[in-house]
Amino acid sequence: MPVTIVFLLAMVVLAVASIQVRKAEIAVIYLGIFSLFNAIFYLFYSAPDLSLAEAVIGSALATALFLVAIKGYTLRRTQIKSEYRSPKMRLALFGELFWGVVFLTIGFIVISFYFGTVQDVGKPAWYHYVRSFISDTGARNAVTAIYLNYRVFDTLFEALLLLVGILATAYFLEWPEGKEPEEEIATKPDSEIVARISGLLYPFILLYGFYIIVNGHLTPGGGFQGGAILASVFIIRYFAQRRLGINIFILQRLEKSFFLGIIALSMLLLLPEFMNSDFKVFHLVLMNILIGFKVCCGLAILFFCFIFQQTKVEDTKGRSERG
Amino acid sequence: MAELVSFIIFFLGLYALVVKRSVIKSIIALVLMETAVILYFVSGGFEEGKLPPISDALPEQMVDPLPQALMITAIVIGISSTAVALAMYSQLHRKYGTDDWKKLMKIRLEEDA
Amino acid sequence: MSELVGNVLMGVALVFMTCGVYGIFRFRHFYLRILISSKVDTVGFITLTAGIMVKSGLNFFTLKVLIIVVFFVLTNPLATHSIARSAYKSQYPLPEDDV
Amino acid sequence: MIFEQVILWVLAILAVALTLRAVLGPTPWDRILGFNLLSAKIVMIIAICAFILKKSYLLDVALIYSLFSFVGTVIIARFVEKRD
Repeated sequence: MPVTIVFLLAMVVLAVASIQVRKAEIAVIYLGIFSLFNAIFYLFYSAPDLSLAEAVIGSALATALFLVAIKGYTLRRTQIKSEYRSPKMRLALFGELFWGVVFLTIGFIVISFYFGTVQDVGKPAWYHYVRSFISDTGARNAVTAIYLNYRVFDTLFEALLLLVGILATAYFLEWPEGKEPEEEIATKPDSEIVARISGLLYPFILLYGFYIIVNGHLTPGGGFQGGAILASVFIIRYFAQRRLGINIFILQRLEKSFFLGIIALSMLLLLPEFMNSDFKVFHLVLMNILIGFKVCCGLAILFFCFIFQQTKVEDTKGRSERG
Repeated sequence: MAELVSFIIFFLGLYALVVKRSVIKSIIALVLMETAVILYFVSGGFEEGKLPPISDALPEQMVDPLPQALMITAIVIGISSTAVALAMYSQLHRKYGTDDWKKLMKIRLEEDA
Repeated sequence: MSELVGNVLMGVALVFMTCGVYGIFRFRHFYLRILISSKVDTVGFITLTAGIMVKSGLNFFTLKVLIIVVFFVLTNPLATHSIARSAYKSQYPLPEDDV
Repeated sequence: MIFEQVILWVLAILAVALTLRAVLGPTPWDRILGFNLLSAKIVMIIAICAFILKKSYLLDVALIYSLFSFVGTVIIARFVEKRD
């Protein structure tokens, strides 16, 4: 539809703004709005699965990770302003302008090459997938059919990469060995109204996450999006509750065992006599549930790693100011 | 139109990656570039008037589901790589107390010498 | 008939929301802007979805729209409240008498 | 269907106006306000789009948008807050 031009223009404006603004917090807010526009654009381009994933990731989780990581580190505004007036900074601004012109030129050359040589090669894969995905896999959503049946190894490596990313994050943030982290995370509860109403909302959000996971092969959504919704319950809990009864080590073990389950279950695709038409749909639902739980554990671990790091930084700051 | 915009956003990200001296701006630039690539793939699989690939549409009316399935993978990998980058940034800032690539390089060189 | 009623409701909702956006730009102070957002926008949303519900008749679609409206009416004032609370806790000054 | 198309255009233009508020807004809280109102507009755009295409599964997307705009607003508001 022609409305998408408006969204594209807003996206370009927000990208420029988030690069050029000085304060990092504000750049992150711009990035959140950018990803909202991005997701609505995907929806208009007939990709509701992608739209769900981008909305879940971009506007809430990535924004939260950025904000927790830069909290307490942002420079004071006055300091930056006085830095901008010095002649050294003027030279730096001139350098920025120069590199901007260079990159505009390179981009223009690449675009002219692209639009000069693009050719239509047809869509044989599209024809095959769209014709036969219902009879081959039993799914009603072609995207789920592809990432859980035709190209399941992609999904396996994606899950592995998420696991490795989470392990690397926990490693870099120096998770304390042997201590019980649930004692360390002390939350500062939000206002009473938010706490009460989000307490009312938990069961519905959980129910909705399970609905998205289990219906992943029929409607847009699936394991990843539903798992992110379940992880958002943890995030809301952090803001609402006084005490978090969460043990991160148990979550990590659960994530690894869910990953093993995904590998074992996807190996069943190698046994064709086992996969009759009833079992295919059951297999899809089971895979979606496992992926959902794995992603839920993983994203919750990511969020709490950063939260733990931030509380540690605030503790050391307070100690150095006091002492 | 969408392809053009994805090129523009990609080169904006590349520009910020090269020019900007703040570490957090570099991570934001990485996110922008990744978004631009996803945008390009999605707009490449779409034609005007096509419907989402869900079975209540006719097969001839559906868009190409393959780029979408691949790009969901890309979004998941994007969030994990962003998280790793942010964790590294956090430790870097805690250790050296600055947000500037040039100052960081200077401090590291003095440490080595 | 239901077509006409739905169209009228949608048009009224558009007027509400345009007023809300105008107010976001017209008022000079943050707390007045946030008042606009918490009231006019919720009313606009309810009116627009009422128009959609009237136009589509009684079916599954209407039920889903109703769920969205209930969820939105629960959460939008809450989000606005948390923004205003955050501003107030950070010593954002309260407005003077002139508006 | 022309009337719905007009509503879609008007909502898109309102969304761009709110983006302007978010970009211009002098304080971080103005920007968060822009984010919140913008996500409400986008939920409406999805509802209208689902009505035009007569696809009820697009309303799932709208519900997730309203949920995650709420979560995102609460998160940003909490972390932008400067308490002493």
